[in-house]
This record gives sequence, C-alpha cells and structure tokens, in this order.
Amino acid sequence: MRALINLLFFPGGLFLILLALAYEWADRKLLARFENRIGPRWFQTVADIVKLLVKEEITPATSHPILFGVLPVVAMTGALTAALYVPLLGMRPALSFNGDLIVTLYLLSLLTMAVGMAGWNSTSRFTMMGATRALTQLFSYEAPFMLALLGPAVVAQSWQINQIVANNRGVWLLLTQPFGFAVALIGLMGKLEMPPFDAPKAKTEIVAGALTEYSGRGLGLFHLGKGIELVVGLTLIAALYMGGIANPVEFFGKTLLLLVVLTSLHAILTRLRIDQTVGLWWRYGALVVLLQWLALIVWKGVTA
Amino acid sequence: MLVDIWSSFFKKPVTQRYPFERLEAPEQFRGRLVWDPSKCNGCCLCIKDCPANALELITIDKKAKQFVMRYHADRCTYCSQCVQSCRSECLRMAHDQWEPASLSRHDFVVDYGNEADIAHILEKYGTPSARATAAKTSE
Amino acid sequence: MSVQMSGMWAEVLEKVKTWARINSPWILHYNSGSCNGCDIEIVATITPRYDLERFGIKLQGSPRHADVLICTGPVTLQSRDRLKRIYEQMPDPKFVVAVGSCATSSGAFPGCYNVVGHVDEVIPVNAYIPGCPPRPEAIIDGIVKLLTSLQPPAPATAETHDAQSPAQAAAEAATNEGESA
Amino acid sequence: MSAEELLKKAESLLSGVGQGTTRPEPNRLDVVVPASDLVAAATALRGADWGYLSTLTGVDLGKDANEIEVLYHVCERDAVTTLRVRVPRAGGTVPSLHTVHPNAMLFERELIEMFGVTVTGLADTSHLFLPDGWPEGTYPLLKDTDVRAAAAKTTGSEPPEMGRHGDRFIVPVGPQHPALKEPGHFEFAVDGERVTGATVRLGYVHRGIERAAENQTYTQNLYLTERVCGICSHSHANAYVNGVEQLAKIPAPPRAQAIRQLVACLERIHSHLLWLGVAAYEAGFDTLLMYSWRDREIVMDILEQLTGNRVNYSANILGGVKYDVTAAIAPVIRRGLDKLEERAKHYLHVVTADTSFLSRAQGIGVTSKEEAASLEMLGPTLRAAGVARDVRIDAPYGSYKQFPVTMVLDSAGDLAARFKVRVLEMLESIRVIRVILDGLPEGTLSVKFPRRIPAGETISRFEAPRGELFYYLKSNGTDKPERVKIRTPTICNWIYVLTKAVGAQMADVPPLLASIDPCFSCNDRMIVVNRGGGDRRIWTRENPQRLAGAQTRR
Repeated sequence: MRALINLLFFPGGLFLILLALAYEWADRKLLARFENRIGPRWFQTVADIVKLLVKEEITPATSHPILFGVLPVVAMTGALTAALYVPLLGMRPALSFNGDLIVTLYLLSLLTMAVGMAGWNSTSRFTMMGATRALTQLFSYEAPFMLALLGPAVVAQSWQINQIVANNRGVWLLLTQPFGFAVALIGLMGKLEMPPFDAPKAKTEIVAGALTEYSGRGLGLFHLGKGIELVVGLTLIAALYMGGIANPVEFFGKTLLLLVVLTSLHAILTRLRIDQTVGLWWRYGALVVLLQWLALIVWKGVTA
Repeated sequence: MLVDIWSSFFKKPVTQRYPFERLEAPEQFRGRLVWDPSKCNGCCLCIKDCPANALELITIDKKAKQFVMRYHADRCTYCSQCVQSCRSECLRMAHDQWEPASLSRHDFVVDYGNEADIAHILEKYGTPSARATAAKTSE
Repeated sequence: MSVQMSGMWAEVLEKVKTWARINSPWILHYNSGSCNGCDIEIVATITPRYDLERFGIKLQGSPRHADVLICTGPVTLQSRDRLKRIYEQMPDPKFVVAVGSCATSSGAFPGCYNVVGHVDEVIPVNAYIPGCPPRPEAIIDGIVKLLTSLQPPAPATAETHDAQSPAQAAAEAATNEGESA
Repeated sequence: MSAEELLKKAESLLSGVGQGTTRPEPNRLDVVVPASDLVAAATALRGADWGYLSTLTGVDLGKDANEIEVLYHVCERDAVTTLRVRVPRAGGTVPSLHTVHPNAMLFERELIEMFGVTVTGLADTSHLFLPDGWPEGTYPLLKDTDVRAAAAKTTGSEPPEMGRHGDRFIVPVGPQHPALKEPGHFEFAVDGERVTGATVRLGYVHRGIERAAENQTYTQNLYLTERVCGICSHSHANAYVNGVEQLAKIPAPPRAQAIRQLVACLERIHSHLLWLGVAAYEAGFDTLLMYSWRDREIVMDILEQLTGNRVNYSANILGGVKYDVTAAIAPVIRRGLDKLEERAKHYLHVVTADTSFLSRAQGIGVTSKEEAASLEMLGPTLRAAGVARDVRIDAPYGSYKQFPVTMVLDSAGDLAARFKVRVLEMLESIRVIRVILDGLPEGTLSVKFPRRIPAGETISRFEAPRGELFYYLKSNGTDKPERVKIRTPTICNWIYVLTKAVGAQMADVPPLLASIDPCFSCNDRMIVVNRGGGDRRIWTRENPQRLAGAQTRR
C-alpha cells in the first residue's frame, strides 16, 4: 500500500506533475524577467494544463485515430517511469537496480520518439517537417549526451544511480570533468528542444512542429511530458555532476541553479538551423566528450 | 547580450499593469468625439469631410438651430478632420475616453443633443439606421 | 467522460473549467486585410511594456492551439474564405475579438469594392474594439471585458458570489496577478 | 549631373523614337511614343544606364476620347522621363517590357486586370490583386465599370491544393502564419530542408483604394491614402499631400514642411525598430524582439504626445500641418532621443558582434551590387548592397534641402548588412531630428487651401522606410481627383526574395522574407510563379532577364 502511495502521490505521479508545472512556471517567469516584463502568475501553468485537458479534442481525418490518441499517453508514461529511478527530493529513488542509468536515458528519449511518431502520423506538412527535424536532432545529441552522463559512472565504477551518487558523495565532478558537464547540460537543452535547439518546433517556420495538429488532451499530455522531462533531466545532472543530492533543500538549490543557467542560455542565443545543430553536435559535442573520456581512462590507468 | 539580460533581471519590469494602474492619455490624444450643440449652426461641413461616414446630423428645427448629432463610434477613424473643418469649434476629441470596447455592436451609436430631442428621434427612427450613402452598404 | 455527476460535483467541475478558460486564453491573430496598424498594436501588447502574459495570454501559431481569434481588417474578398476556414478549425470553446474600426464596421474603407465590410458578416464576433488603431490598453480592456463576460452569471442564489460590476470583476479575474507580481 | 542635363541626355537618347516631347515640370520630360517602338525607347534608355522603371500607370481617358493612356515612368535621381502610349479603350495592345526591366512584369499584370489592356509577350497574365473568383472581363479602374455588382458576384477563392505536387513536397506558408504579420500565401517546394521552388500569392490585403480615391474629395483621400499601410502611414500621407500641393501650386509654409520631415524621421525610427524586432523574431531571437519593442515605446510616446495617435498620426492637412512642435514637447523629444541613441548604439553592437545572431544572418541571401541594380530593388535592401539610391538625397522635396540627410551604404549585401544599414539609418534620423528641432523655422502652420484643384497631373516621390514611394495624381478641376496611382516600395523587392529563396534552407526563408521588410498591405499585389524546376539554379548576371521570360504558370 505504501508503495502505491509512493507511486501515485508523493514522489511519483501527482507531486511530480505539480513539480514539473512549478519548474515550467519558474522557467517562463525567469525568461520574462530577463525580458524586463512581469511574466505569468504563479498558477498559470496549472491553468494552462487544466484548460487544455477540458478543451475539445479534434482528430485530423488523415491520421490514424488510435495512434493519434495513444501517442501522448506513451510520451507521458515514458517521462513518468524515468522519474522512478532518479533521486527526487534527495530521497532514495523508488526503484533501483544495476544499470538503471541506461534505462532512464532510454526512457527519456522515448518521449522524443513519441513526438516524432505523432508528427509523422498527422500528415500535415508542418508536422511532417517537425517530425523529421525532431528525429534528426535526437540522433545528433543522443550519443554525446549519453557519453557525458556515463563519465561519472566510470569514476564510481557502477551503473546504478544511487550507487554512483553514494560513491561520488561530496566530490563535485563538475570541477574534475568540466567538459562532460557542459556537454550534458547542452544535451539536456537539445532533448527539451529549448532554444537554440528548438528547430523541431520553430514557431515562425513550421508553426508548432510535430504538435501542430494536436489540441486539448493530447497537447496537454505532451506539454506535461516535456515538463516532467525537464525535472528528471535536471535532477539527473545535479545528482551525477554536483556531488549528489542528500536533502530536499540541496535538491531545490542545485536544480534551480541549473535551471537559471539553462534559461539564461535560452535568452541570449538565436535558434540554430537544423543542419547547424547537427554540425555543432557531431563536430564539437562528440569530440569534446571523447577527449573527456580519454582523460578519464588515462587518469584511471594512472591511479589503478 | 548576457549583461543585458542580467541587468534587466535585477531592474524593475517596465510593464504597466493596465487594468489596475490607468495612466492618462496625453493632452493631444484623439479619443471619442464630443459635440457641443449650442454652437452648431448646421453647416454639415464636418459630415462632408468625414472619410468614414461616421457623423449624421438630424435636424429637428432649422431656425432654432435644434439638431441631434448621431455619431457612429465604430465607423470613426479618429482622424479629427471634422474638428479641423468645423468653423464654429463645436467639435472636440476627448483625450480621456479611449476605452470603447464592448460586447455588442449597438453600444457604438451615440446621439448627442438634449434629451427631449434624442427621445423624439429614437421613437421616430427606432434602432439606429445608417445613412444610405451610395458607397456604403446599409447596416 | 460524459458520466452524469451529482449536482455539487458537476458545479465544482464547471467552476474549475471556467476558471481555467478565463485564466489561460491562448490567442491566434489573423489579419484579414488590415493596414497593419492594429496588428502592430496587438503585437505591442505582448512586448514588455504591456505584457499580456501576466493574464496568461500566449500568441499561438496554429488554430488548433488557440481559444481566442483576434481578427483585424475589413475582410477583403480574397481572405473571406480563409477567415471562415480558420474559425472552423479552432476547437470549442472559441471566441472572436474584432480589433479596429475596420473589423468593427469597415472603418476608413467604406468606398472600397474589394471589401466585405465588417468581420461579423463572416464569423460570429464576441467583442468589438473600435479605434484606428485602438491603443494597446484599449485592446487589453477589450480582452478583459470578454474574459469577465465568460464569468458564470451570478446564479439566482446570491450566496455564491454577488453580482459584480465589470470593473470589480476585472480586478477579481486577475486578482492573483496583484500579489504574485 | 543636374536634372536639366539628365533630361537633355534623355531627350537626345529618345530623339529617334519619340513623336513629341514636352516639359510639364522642371524635373519631368514627357515623350509621346507609339506602341510599336516602345521597346526600342525603353532599351535606348536602359542601354545608356539612364534610370530605372519606377512604375507604369494606366489612365482611362473616358468614354468620349475612347482611349487609355499608359505612362511608363523612368526615374534617374531627380529627373523623371515618362513614355506616354495611347491605346484604344477596347482591345488595346502594348508590348511587354519585362525583358528590359524585370519589375515591368508585375506592373503590366496590374494594367491587364485593371484596364483590360492586353500585353503581348508576357508569359503569365493571371490576376495580380483581384480575388480568385473575380468575374472575368470586368476591369475595376475603368470609369464605367460597376464595381459593387462585380464584387457581389465574386465567388470564393479556392483553397491551396494540399496534396503533393508529383514528386515535390509543397510547404504552404498560408495567409495565417506566425511568421507573417500580414496575410500572404507562399508555397515552397521542398526536398528535405532545401527549397527548390517558390510561389507567392498576395492580394489578400487588396481593398481597392485607387478606385475609392476617385469618388472621394481631396480631404477625405488624405486619410484614405494614410491607411494604405499602418507602419508607413505618414509617408503615404506626405507623398499624397506633396502631390496635391504641386497640383494646386500652393506650397505648405516652411514650418509645416519642417514638422512633416520631423514626423517622417520619427516614423522611420519606429518602423526600423519594429522591423529589427520582427526580423530577429523570425530568426528565433525573441529577446531582441522584446528589447527593441520596449525601446520603441519611447518613440511611440513621443508620437502620441506630438500628434495624438501612436500609429496613424494624421498630422497633415492640405496646405500645412495640424499640430505644432510647442516649447513644451521639444524637450520631451530630446530626452527620448538621447535614450534612443544610446539603445540604437547598443543594437548596432549586437547586430554586428553577437556571434549566435551572426550565424543566422551572415551570408544569407547575398546580393551583389550589379544584381541589385539589375533587379531594380529599392530602399535599405538596395543600399545594403551598395547602390546609392535614396529619394531624400537624389530628389530632395519639402524641407529636405534645408535639413539634408546623409545616405547610409554598405557593400556586403547580406542579411547582416541590412540589419546594420537600418540601425545606422535610425541613428541618422536621430541626428536629423535634433538639427530640425534646433532650426525649426517660425511662421504659420497652414495656409488656406481651395476645395477645387485646377486640372493637371503630377508625380510625387517620397522615401518611405522601405524604399521609394511613387504617387501619380491627375486632377480634373473638380474637388475629386481623376486618378490616384500608388506604387509602394515592397513590390519591387519581391522578385529578389523569390529567386533567393530557391536553393536556400527552409529555416532561412522567413528571415529572408523579413529582410526586405515586406509590407503586404503596402503592395497588396503580386503573384509570381517560379517553379525553379528540379535543378538547383546558379544565380548569374543575365538570370533576371531569362528568369522573367521563363515565368510560366502550369
């Protein structure tokens, strides 16, 4: 019974959704304050989601109806299950087994796959282009992002998240592996399609990318999935690179610090074209992370 | 750009909280038209020069210079040419009335003149009717 | 989800629905032949000085995501069908705001042949904002009036909440904005 | 070379072809040319690099004369040569000039659908302004056409074909699109991310202003022409008022001229700041939109305090100005300008040094100097490519002689250069406003202006923020004009955008569209079909001619 409560209410579903909405509100409010304007009210993101859920849902005729309805749910569940393995609020993750870091990364990119499928499924021009851009971007940042997150795992000699956190207690890997941290952070921006990597949902080119045809419930679920992915990504990077998370105060402090860094990058950079993002990732991202690994292996060899 | 965003982060937002703080429009602002029946001699120069057929003069008694001016606030383009053309200065644009929004079309027809004339006009003409000018399709 | 709930639950749900719709109206802007004076004033309401995001208003690109269609211009013959088509693509509940004297009643173009006249000959309009162009504050005033009109009319039993004058309702509709800013 | 020498040179060039030359005004030359050797005349002028075809005006001479007069206006700095061709009202034919001037193709289309004149040698003769369902055979600008009945008979416009075009994938950027503040329908044939073909269909903002202007009085037309375009409203009103004052030969008093130039410069600042924000927003840099529009509010407040409205200032009346620059408002303007100058310098730094911004602006849509000149483009887009052409300096009107403006030029010709030119023009406008405020001449604000204007015709050119604005006015002695022809600057830049769009990345097309600062409501016209075939077209010098000829609407 306690596990059920854990799963549905406290660190699991409802609380996580509210946390995701709070983080999204913090992001929008911060961006607004960067642009010298007031920004949304505290309950704004809750109102947005509730409005979307009660809105009429239109299924385009040319798309496969069942797939159209299921994909948002798949995206949402992908993000929610990824949250089970991550030390939210500094507490022990709900589930933990050897190798759960890889599973979390896979579940996080499940959402982008669902967005790509949704774009391909509703055959309007904008969604088709949005889907191709989302998937190209996925394949470009996925490898360097994964390598960057596996750096701390090598140092801690294990693939289990709370094991890594335990071994690296107090060691801020941010300092020892700075390149890995930078690539991980920018990879998270690519995953969340935050500008400068928001070509897949570029408002002025392809309206709303893969989600153009979605309205009401489907759009709400995709929106929530993105918010939860933001929280999970931030906790993951904070746990691995910033010396682990012991208590809620540390959790909020570190993740909000990362959020401020993300939002300020979002405010000052122009959106990159899709070929520029792929070029940036494969030419610089991969190279930097491999150099980081080389240094790691040499250092492991010396100390072993 | 980084210095820009952080300096504006610590500055107070420039947003003007409109419905709660209402700043006055400048003195020169061209808001809703106001007609002063006492000075009007019925020359209709303002109606001739209006580019949007927004003014109609209904004469009740020519000699006693008793008129009712029907002003269509929704057609008016707030260009103040009528104020410029009027030789007896009985038209002016109120600089403090600039919130004409409404949920129905019928709030926009304003009848100026003394109450007796307006009541007389309303029951005679009923709902506001557009002057059937050649160029304009009637309402 | 059309299960019939008992009276009290249904009312609470209805109240939450209206609350959400009032506090997060996403707008879609369409210029059906305007001289773009009103359009730059609409975009000006989103920039820092007037900042509509404090009411929860976001400019959306696709009709699917929008609740309120802000239409400017005297609907030229060429854009008449596109306006109808966009209106039909928007999911319910949807509202239309006609901004500018041209959208309200063909403003400065009565003599032009290629013009239908005013927007409500093509699609039903909920709020009119005359002006050439209306100031950004006047546009905000129009939108606030539209939002407060969505407030459920004070039911017969006065104990839920008393009949509010529009100005007071406008303050209450965005009242949280005061403390949180 | 002064106007006199230019006109003499033109006269000698056209001596063989013209049937009679007259000099109606000191800077204008009229040459009557038979339709048969019109192309020879145009080639003679163009061969000697004498000016560019500014526009082509059709005038219906009425039922009794039973003729239509077609005027080809070729402008070179402050001299204007007009080739006058008379054709019968029914079934008149005129040879096409698009092989000599690429833009002629668009003007001729307007002639075809507005007057019913047939143009030989033009490939694409489909509708330019009129809606798709407009009844065939009715020509709105002929005096006896019942336009109201024709408008009632107009059927709906058919939606774009949503299917695929054979092998190509069509991306419609429809009349409603976040990138477009105004309606226009673009269709880009795309394979992968690369654009292989581009078509544009505007006309969504065509309201029929030229016909409406013919049955309204001169005073009413003042406000009709001002609402052709909201952002450059003062430019339209000024061009119209200068024209009417030239017709009536009653110049406005010097103080009114100076105030008109002051408001024109303020409008240029507000229009360029607006464009800076929108163009950055198209490239995905929202923060610059927010900052530039926040600073734009300063100039909007000044305009509101000076003239009473933020956008349609209606500052002009025939023969003068409505509002005075009082001692109270002058310091307000100066304080606002100091803040604007400091912000403009900051934007100049951002536009030339911000690496992430330059990655989306440098090297996009590059235009060489000859290419821009051969395409006869206008405005800051042309000056960014290095061609020195600005009506305020070439043909100064009103008080521009007294308060001269220096021209801003750049040579790179790409998107970043256009940003730079427009920000520098803002700084230049701030400097000129300060000079005007210091030297504001004393005197009355307006003079008495008759209601009836004596018969005559005139040309009034004005430098709007987007380029040269061309007004042709003809009066017939009554209080209503006989003909008002408006040619707005954006129409001349469209061919450039479409040819540059072919081969560009899809993500670069919105910034490219925004780079010419298009004002659809200004030109509410244009359909150009540029299928571009499958191959990626390499842009060369003679492409404008070959391209113009190859326009076929399949």
